[in-house]
Amino acid sequence: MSRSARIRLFWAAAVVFAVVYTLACTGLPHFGTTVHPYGSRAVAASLRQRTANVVSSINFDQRALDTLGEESILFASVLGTTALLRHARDERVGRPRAGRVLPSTRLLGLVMVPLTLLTGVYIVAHGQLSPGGGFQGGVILATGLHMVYVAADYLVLKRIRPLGVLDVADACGAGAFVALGFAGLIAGAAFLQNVLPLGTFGEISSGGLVPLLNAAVGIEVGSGIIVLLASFLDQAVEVRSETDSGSGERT
Amino acid sequence: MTVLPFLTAGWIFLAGVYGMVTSRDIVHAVGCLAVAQSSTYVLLLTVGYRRGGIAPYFTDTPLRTRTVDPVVQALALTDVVVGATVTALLLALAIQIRKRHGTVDPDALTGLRG
Amino acid sequence: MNTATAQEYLIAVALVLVAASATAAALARDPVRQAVLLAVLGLCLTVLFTLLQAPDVALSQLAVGTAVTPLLILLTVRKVRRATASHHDRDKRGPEGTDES
Amino acid sequence: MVRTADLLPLAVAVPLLGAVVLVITGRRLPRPAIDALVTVWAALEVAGLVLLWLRTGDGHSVSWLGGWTPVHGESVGIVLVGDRIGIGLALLTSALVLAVVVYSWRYFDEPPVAHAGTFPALLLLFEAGMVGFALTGDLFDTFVFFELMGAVAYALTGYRIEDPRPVQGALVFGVVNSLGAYCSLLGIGLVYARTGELGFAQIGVQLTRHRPDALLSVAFVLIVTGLLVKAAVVPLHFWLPDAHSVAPTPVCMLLSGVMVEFGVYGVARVYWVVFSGPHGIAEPHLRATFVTAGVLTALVGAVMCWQQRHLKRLLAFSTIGHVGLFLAGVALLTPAGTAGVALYVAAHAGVKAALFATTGVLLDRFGSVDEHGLYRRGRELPFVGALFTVGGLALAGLPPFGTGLGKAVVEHSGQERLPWLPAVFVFVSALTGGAVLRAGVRIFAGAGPRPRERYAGPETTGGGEEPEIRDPRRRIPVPMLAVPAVLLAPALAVGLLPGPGVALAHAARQFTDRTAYTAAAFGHHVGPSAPVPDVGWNTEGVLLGLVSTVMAVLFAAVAVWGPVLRSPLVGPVTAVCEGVGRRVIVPLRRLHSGHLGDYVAWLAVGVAVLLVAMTV
Repeated sequence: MSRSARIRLFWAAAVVFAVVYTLACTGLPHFGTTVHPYGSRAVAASLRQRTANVVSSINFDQRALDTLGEESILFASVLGTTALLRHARDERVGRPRAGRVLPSTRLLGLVMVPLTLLTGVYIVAHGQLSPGGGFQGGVILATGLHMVYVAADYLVLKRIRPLGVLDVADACGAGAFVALGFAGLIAGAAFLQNVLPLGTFGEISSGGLVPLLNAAVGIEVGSGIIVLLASFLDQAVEVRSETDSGSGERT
Repeated sequence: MTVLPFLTAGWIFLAGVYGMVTSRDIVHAVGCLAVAQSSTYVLLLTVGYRRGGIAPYFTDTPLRTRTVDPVVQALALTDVVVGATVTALLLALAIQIRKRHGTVDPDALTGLRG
Repeated sequence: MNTATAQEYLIAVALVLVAASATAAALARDPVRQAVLLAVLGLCLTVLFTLLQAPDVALSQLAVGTAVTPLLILLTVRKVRRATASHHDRDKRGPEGTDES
Repeated sequence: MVRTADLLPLAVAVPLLGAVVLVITGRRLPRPAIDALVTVWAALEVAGLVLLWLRTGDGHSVSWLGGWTPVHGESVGIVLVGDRIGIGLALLTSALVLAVVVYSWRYFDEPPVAHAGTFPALLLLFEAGMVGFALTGDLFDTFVFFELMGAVAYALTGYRIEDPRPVQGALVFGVVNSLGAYCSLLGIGLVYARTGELGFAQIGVQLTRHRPDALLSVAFVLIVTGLLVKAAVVPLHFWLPDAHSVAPTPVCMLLSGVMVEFGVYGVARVYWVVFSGPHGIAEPHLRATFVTAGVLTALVGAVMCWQQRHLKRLLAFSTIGHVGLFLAGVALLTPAGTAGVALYVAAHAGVKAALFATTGVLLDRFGSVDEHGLYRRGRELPFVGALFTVGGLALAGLPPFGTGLGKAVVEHSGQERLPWLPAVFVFVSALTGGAVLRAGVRIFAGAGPRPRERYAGPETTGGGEEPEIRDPRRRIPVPMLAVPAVLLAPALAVGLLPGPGVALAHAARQFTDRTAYTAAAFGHHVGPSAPVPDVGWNTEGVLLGLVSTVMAVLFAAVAVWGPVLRSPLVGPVTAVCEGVGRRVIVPLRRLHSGHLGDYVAWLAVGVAVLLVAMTV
């Protein structure tokens, strides 16, 4: 199909979609409606479970299976991406050169890296109380580590990034989620049931299973995203096919 | 204002699809997929908005305060994660396509036809 | 004008910003420009989600939409763009060459 | 002793845990140990699902995750609901995964994968996604498992990164499927806005309180879009041949055998439980639209299948043809139609997987899946040839194979309302079976003259493939021959033994009973309302099965020996064929351009057409 035919086809479809979708939207409850039956029930359930962050309560307690699926997608994607970006038979690995970094950047990095890592841990640990949780904290942890790349260089990043361990940590995080799900079955309740003591409302230990699942997700996401970024960095900086003649320095 | 948020979601979706239809670079097409996906966040969260509601956290708010719908937020959170990981997977494939085909232009990828 | 109405006006502004940045990101032809615009879209979405009282999602969007996804795209582009000069000989022994026969 | 309800989440959790274990131990264990581990794990999953199937019987198994059992008919949790169709599909999936695991014992021996556990771990994650999709009773959870099986499938499809075509097919697959999934999510958002619920049963109850309007239809269309993309319904089907023809053979067995069928299952489940109630989607409207879509898909799939010389692409198009038949059968909206499709799907999974498995042997042996290039070369593999031929006959619906029985039941159920439907079924199964037989006769018997290259348009040949196993001198591993043989046996058993038919007839009645599902989700029990459909061989079914088989043989014979035939009839017939080819088939083949933008545009068109068809 020619480019213009394709675009004409799209416009025809888009016009139909726009008209019918607009028609449908007029049938929706108004923006800002006060009727949210499921939402109201979820808030009540969250308070019963002594979890101050209702979103965490939904993600890790009420609809924990969604999160289990989501973490499995993350696990599968990390696994798939590392498999897809593995070194093929006809590729060789170049050695990246150490780059020069301004002293001020280095200093900023030295301050920022531990700060970001601490923030990440804090956000994971307080997921049941305040905005944030395993996923957000995990991403911040992973991004914080990569500030080393900015502050120092790729070789330093490689040294402080034990990929073999992180691979396993990623799997362990995913496994821990499933294993914590089994806790309910072992206690004679349902899969993923929040059977641990719920603690005091508003405390860091409140919410029963929620902080533990949060930690599992934090470990999985943190190590998973590092592994993910590592495969991309590896491709962008190091791997060359036999015919490529590019150099591996930083730009 | 009553339907504007929902229509915005539809607009973003169509914009993303348009970008994919006209794309000349598969990396760009994957980026457009991410645009199309952001329409789902917008729809979910605007659907769950409650006039005058606050964020669903009770750390230091009275327990009877009216909140917005937390369920859609949990769904959107899942959606964000799914979107990011799928994007990573597709970008990995794009890298391999460039390596094996020497191009990322969909017009030049003619290995599978008929 | 009470606070709820003011809030809704702010949301409307954020929605327009999101729609505009999404359109720009979809229309940007160059992947590097697109990565930057995706980061902008991520920021606009973060603002919108904060206004919609969804700080959890806003935080995720900030981490993923403005940092991780654009970074991945940039790394991919860097890999894809490299050594454009040397790929012509690869093309010739690619599968397309054998398939057309 | 495990409670029956707990078997439902276990069916999802067990493969997930298996994937984790494989990733953790994969670096240290030798290859045979990994193969043994994954086989045991897959067998464990089959055992669990068999137990669930037996214990559930004709009722429903219900498990509210996290113990959020409804109080006063309301819950905040996710429910897993197992009925015969859902559990049966999960069981079929797990059995096929076990077969695939055994088949790939020696697969990917050579590529220097640092991590031998990755491929089997991905297989188990794929299994978890499909089983979860089959059992979930929650709309958003459906999306999550849909994405899980999608994400794993993209990675598995592009697994052979040394070969250029898999990575391209995987990307197209990933982009189109993800876009479809986001359509579904938009639809879920609309439904949530209207009803404020996410469970199938809860939404269904809430929707009866609203008048049917544009919103209902649009939400329905958007939700099913993702599922129809997965089911490869025309014009959302373009990704399928590109992905299924290039994926590693064991993955193809799963993709064509069960994953595509999950799309049809999803559409049927969502319709029956969520949208079929009073004030729901109008039955005649839905029937007309989806039977048309199914028939169109079936015809396009069959015609394109016949045109292929790339064997895996041929099989992929035959999957499209059959999925079209499945969709048409389900869209009859009768218990009998559903029962027939269930039988058909079960048998088709075995047959199609066996055909892909034998094609894998050819790829292993000769590094090619090109019908023309392999001409006469398969004569040294008579056993493989026999399996391939039996597979082709079964695909054509030869009694007493289960494919024939399923086809007969659907034809019988549909012909009252749509008298022309059996003709479509016979034509599609004959053409797809005929294409397989044609290839089989040429490759394994060396019959007819050497095929000539007559077609000048765009084509994927299938020569020069990267062999998936890199030592062509060694003997064919026993599992690669045993698995296809074993896979054909249940396809025969489904048709021959009365047991599966009776079970699936009950299953279909239960599946199409919205009240029973809703009641079961809330912990009540309602007796069945409709009579059990009659599924069994009758004279008419046997005759139609024989007709399609004979037609398949004729098609194959004409294609193979036609060119050397000397008869006054040949000239005009060839002229007619070429005329049709120029006007219809060449343009149709050109549409399958492998171009991502084209496919996305077609997706938009498909959605637009469905929107118009369902709202006007």
